[in-house]
Amino acid sequence: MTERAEQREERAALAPREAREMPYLRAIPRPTPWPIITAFGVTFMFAAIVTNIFVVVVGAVFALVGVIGWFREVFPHENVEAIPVADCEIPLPPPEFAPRPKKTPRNVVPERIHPYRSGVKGAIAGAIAMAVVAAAWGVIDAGSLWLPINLLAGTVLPSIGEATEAQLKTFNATWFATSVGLHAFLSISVGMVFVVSLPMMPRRPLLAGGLIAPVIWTGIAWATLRVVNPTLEDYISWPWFLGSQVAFGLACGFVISRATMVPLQVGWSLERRMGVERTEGDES
Amino acid sequence: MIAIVFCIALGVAGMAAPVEASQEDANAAAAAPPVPPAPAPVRQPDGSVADLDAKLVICDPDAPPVSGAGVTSIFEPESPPSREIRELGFLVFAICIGIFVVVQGFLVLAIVRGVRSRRAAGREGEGGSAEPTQVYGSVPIEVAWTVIPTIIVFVLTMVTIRTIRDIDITSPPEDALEVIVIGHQWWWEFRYPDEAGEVVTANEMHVPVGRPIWLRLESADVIHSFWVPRLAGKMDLIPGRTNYTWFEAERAGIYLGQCAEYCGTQHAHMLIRVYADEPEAFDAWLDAQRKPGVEDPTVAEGRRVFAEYACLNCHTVDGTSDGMFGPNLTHLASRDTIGSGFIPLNRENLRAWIDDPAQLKIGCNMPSLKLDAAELDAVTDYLLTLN
Amino acid sequence: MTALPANPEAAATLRSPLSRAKVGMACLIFMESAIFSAFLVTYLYYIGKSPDGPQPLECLELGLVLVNSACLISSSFTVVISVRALARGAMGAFRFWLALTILLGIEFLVGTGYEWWGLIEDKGLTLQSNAFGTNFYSLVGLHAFHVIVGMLMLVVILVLSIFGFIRPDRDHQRVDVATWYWHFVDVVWILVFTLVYIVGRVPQGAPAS
Amino acid sequence: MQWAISVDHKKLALMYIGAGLCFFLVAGLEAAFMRLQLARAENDVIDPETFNQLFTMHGTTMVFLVGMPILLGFGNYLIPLMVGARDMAFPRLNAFGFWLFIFGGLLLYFSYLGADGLYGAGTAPDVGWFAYAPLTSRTFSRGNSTDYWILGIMVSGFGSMTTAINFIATILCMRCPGMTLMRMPMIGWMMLVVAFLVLVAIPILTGAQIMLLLDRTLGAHFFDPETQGSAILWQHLFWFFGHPEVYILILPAFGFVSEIMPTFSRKVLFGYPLMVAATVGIGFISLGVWAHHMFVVGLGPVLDSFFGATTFLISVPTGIKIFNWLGTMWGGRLHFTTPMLFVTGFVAMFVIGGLTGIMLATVPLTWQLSDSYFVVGHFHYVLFGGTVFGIFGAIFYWFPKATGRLLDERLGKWTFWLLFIGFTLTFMPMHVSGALGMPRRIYTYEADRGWEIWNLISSIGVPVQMAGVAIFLWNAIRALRRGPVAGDDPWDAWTLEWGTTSPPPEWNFDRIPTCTSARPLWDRKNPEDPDAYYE
Ligand code: HEA
Ligand code: HEA
Ligand code: HEC
Ligand code: CUA
Ligand SMILES: [Cu+2]
Repeated sequence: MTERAEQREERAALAPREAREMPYLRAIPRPTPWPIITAFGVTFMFAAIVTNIFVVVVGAVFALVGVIGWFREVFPHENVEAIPVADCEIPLPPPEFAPRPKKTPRNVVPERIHPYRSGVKGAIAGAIAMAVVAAAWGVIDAGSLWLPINLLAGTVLPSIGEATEAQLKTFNATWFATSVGLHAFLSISVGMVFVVSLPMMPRRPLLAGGLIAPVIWTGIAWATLRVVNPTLEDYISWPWFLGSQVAFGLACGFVISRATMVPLQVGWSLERRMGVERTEGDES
Repeated sequence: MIAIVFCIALGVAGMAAPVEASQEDANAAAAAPPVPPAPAPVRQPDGSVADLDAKLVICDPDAPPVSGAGVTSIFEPESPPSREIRELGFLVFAICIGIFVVVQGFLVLAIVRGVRSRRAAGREGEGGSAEPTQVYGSVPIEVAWTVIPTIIVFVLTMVTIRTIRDIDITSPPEDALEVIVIGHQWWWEFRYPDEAGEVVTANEMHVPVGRPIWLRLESADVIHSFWVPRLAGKMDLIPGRTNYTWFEAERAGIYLGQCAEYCGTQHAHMLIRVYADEPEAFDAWLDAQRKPGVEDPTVAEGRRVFAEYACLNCHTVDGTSDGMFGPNLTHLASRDTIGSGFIPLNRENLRAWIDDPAQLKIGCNMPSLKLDAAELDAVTDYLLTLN
Repeated sequence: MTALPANPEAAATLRSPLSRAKVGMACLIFMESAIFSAFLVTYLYYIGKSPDGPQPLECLELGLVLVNSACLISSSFTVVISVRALARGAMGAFRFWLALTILLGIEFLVGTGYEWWGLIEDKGLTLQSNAFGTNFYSLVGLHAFHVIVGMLMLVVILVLSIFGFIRPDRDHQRVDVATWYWHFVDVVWILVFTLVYIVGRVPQGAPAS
Repeated sequence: MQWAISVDHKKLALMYIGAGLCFFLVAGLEAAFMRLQLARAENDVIDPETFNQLFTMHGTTMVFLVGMPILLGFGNYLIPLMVGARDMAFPRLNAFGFWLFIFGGLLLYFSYLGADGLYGAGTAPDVGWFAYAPLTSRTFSRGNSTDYWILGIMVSGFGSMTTAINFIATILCMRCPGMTLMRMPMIGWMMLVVAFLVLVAIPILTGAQIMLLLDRTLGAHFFDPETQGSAILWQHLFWFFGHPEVYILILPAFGFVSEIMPTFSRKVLFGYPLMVAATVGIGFISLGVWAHHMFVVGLGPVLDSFFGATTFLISVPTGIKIFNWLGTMWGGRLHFTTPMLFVTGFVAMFVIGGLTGIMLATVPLTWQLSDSYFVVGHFHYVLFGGTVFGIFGAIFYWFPKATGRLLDERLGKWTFWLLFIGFTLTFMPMHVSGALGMPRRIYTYEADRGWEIWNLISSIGVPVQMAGVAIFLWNAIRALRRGPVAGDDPWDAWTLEWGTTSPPPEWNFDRIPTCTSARPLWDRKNPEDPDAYYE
């Protein structure tokens, strides 16, 4: 072992144990030129490709010297300097808190919600109501029960665009399954939206949810249908369409608004909500 | 305020354009037969120089599609793909405007309320250092603004996929005319494969109206992109790979476009001109292109210079050489422009071009061959007979 | 609110149990994997897309490379043994197994060099000959470069330990972390080997077995 | 000299930010020259070669030498302070990374100087910031210009990677007692995800650049179409890097907003856990959308649809952030200081940029709009209206912490409004000219296309922005000399960095703080009603 190394070793032994083991508790790293020298060398080694091969030698020398110097900076002990503050290794204690106040200026919006379960229930009710109206249209006005079902599937299955009218009016298993799946997905999504938004609607949730929303929705559908589902547009009857939307809104809104509202759990951490972690301070 | 700026700027282009276009549609429908054909596809065979000079205009102002501000506007489609894209674009734009209005509306509202509440708190007194009510969050609200965007995204995705499948077809439509487009730094080569002899031309593509055009896109060097906004969306031309796209010009006229993928120095001057001709005019043009060039004895000197100065190494006239590096010049004089669509073809310009192309198109791949004045005149005269 | 203990010893226990060095090395390895994946994906992309020039099936033979691979992979075990020895404080065993690891690494490099020499001289496969050559030399070369780097680390450790700078109690964690890199180099080799010598050599049209 | 050998994260950070701002001026000037040329149709102030170099250098500089370093610089400054550490996990590596960035940037700009005499160095790169093959091959790009692009970016890329490693190690290992991950300031999460993205994305770019370098110097055939090589492979590799890269450029700015907005609304950040989830979600989704930059290469309907869908999907987590910020402002008491102005502007402008992004993700629409000025408009809205506004907000917010002096508010507001107006003037019309068919990267354009007016407006915006930037520089210099003393906590904020002196001592905290909630200083200031009870 060289003499210098030994000296270093001794110096390090004098340093407090925590300073060595915990990063920067009592000390911080000392400034050092080696990183910049290494970086310079590395860059020059690359620059050789665009300038002159000689440059690579210069770069390599710098890089090597830099790396060695750097290594000696951290081995066997980090080269640190002490922090000139008494007690610097003792963490600041946390403040003394007053007992938990009963009433605080903290708020939860909205304070109470409909349980999500009721959204699903409402969605099912709405979905049925809507299906009934649509089926009625199919049978009464359009001449086939299958037509509305197949047309709905056309939203996701472009192949339906090429189907003949006769095909559209007969049963097709794939189309049926698609249609039902789509209907369920959309209904439940909308049901969830209802659940979370009904309490926020100022007055008469049923009016807003059951009538106004479907009208807006129908308007959007009317505007977009040409692109979303051209087949449907060819066949659609707008009064019936509106009717089915309103049926959905009313049924869904009715079911949801009848459910008793539950208070909301706030301020839970994500882990806590998922039941993974208990952080301190979560006694509540 | 932001909303206003946004709406005005895009609205000007977005909303004004379709109105204009539909009016044009109506006009065109009413006056169907007399639609002025694009610059005459069949040139006078005698093709005297002075005659040509007078006749060549860079773009006929009366030709309907080239009108006013919309010559390359995506809002004035004249072909099924671009029309469908415009429809889709309006839908998406409308959705975005809707979201925009809602978000900015809430932002403005929050600002107004927030500033007011601060003022009120300030007025009420120094006594309470109280901060406003601290709200950590709200599960239902957060669920709402996760679910609603998801539904919007679902709709957007469906619409998009549907339109993709409509436009991005993988085999040529029935009765399509196939044209091979080859991108070069910085000009276009168009080939019309045909049993009666392949027709090769450059920079100015002629197509018949009302028939789907199936484009086979290739590149001779780097990546280019074929974009004529009023006819179809762009599609890249990639070396070592073949791409396809299609359009169908609905009305006669000139459609402008240009290379849309950065391809080097003169990317900016790689313009495309598509001439949509009535079918008869198109056939006539094709016939004329198929004919061998005229052998005019009066310009024999020019032809000699042309051969001597190795122009033939890069250009071919009537298959006299296999110079493929530059545009095929067999029917050069039947074009309206040189240098890929941005220099009107006339005697003066052509002479200047041959003298030193870089003067007109910096960095272009044709060298100046340092011809003297007499040779220049001779070659120019010769080239102008090639129609 | 549970009050935090005010003495530093306890505060230290509140800190994350993760060690800087380990996290840093894990990140480095993660990053290197990303570089490798660029080359691996490119290799995969070009399999069978290089019709001209020497072909993988006619150039690459398994014999030598299997020996090389065996050496490299067993070196992962020897290095583990050596680190265990260090932890026990058995410096002699530590040095022996470390030296053995380095020798195995050298064998791998020499073997690769020999293989390359054969490829260049006999098969005429170079970086420039075709896309296969380009990919082969780049990927295997990139890996060889990493072997060299990893080996330099091990050599430095060996030299330091011969001069007595390595202390079991103080340094065995550090040495351990350094050997992670060596394991990484090994694992990458398994991927490279599979891709180049197995998947890449499947004749065109035949299903990958 | 002191600065050159420093390993102090704060000094390095300030150097990062300072160097980034210098590069910003350079790249901004390059943009100004471009706008000068494009102000009129058929202008010839600048010849095509120079123009091509200008936009290449502008884009490259702005992305790699302005955006990245400034944001990483802020990360460097803030992470240890905010998590209550004395320094980064690897302080020397930190210095190394910084100097690699500097030398890489200098190498890139050396290409301007290295004229033919200097070993054929030639001129600046002119292949565009994404350097598509095969334009970068020896055949089409002679001389060394493209090699400069490769090497400059590669070297500074190494720097970014080391910095990312440092971020991750610091965040995971160096948090002060009590600071769980879910109590970390939002910016910490953003930086963590950014560091992760850097470690995934930049190596891919480096790998691709190594391949390109092999092609160019040793005659390899990675991107050579002549030998069945693929020009598209480069695009895949580049954009696999490139798209995460744009999120690397925006997430830290999201972090700034998430710190500044609560302070000046006097409210806690709305929906912290969802915000974290959204950040992580963005990180992951952004790895799967890269081919939306390649909708016009003919990938086919299936891939186009897939990448269109994933791209749309990313608007959900991004939207969550926007809405959560609105939720933070809602019901707050808003103090419109300059930083608050900038972050509010950020939200407004970023939404526009995001929505134009949605239009671009609509694949067929992109067939029209890709590579047009509409795209240029889109990404300047997110990059300038997003990243740069965020950066300015952050500078105004943390300047007092770093220097101990306050910037002048009145000048600050001038800066904001000039930048805002100039920015809108410059970039809003680009959407129109793009929709009217103007491709990007053209050094001149024909007069008959109806593009002139929009380009003219764009160009007029530039001097306005310049004025804004100049006022800012003046403001900063003046404040450094004789700005009012800031005090430790001028904004009455809640994160740990405000709990130490301004500027902080080299060791950051005299005593390591302890953390009792996501707003440790709130708890100290309001022990009668601490956050700790509600988390
Ligand atoms: C900071 C950088 C940044 C950011 C954050 C983004 C964000 C997005 N970008 Fe952008 N982009 C760039 C920088 C950025 N981009 C750059 C530099 C280029 C060009 C590169 C080049 O070619 O040179 C580019 C190019 C680019 C293209 C390719 C265009 C082309 O060349 O053909 C596309 C296409 O899909 C795209 C899409 C998007 C999308 C969908 C987002 C989304 O992340 C946006 C999400 C945000 C919102 C949508 C707004 C807020 C959300 C709501 C209010 C919720 C409700 C909204 C909905 C339900 C829709 N971008
Ligand atoms: C963070 C990213 C960023 C930022 C901030 C900017 C800022 C600007 N950009 Fe940038 N831009 C890009 C990233 C960015 N850009 C990218 C990635 C590309 C693609 C490149 C490519 O195609 O390859 C691009 C391309 C691009 C183009 C398209 C070029 C083309 O396709 O042909 C244009 C054109 O106008 C442009 C303009 C501008 C302008 C006017 C600004 C302005 O906002 C700049 C304003 C700033 C200044 C003007 C600073 C100068 C101020 C002064 C000098 C004050 C003077 C005082 C003193 C010196 C004391 N940019
Ligand atoms: C090194 C190859 C080369 C040689 C030799 C050459 N050209 Fe060209 N020429 C080109 C290229 C390439 C172009 C396309 C330039 C562009 O538009 O960017 C071109 C374009 C032209 C055009 C315009 C064609 C059009 O439709 O736009 C004319 C006319 C022309 N050359 C004439 C000549 C004549 C006459 C000579 C001989 C004196 C000649 N060229 C020699 C390569 C060459
Ligand atoms: Cu060809 Cu751009
Ligand atoms: Cu992207």
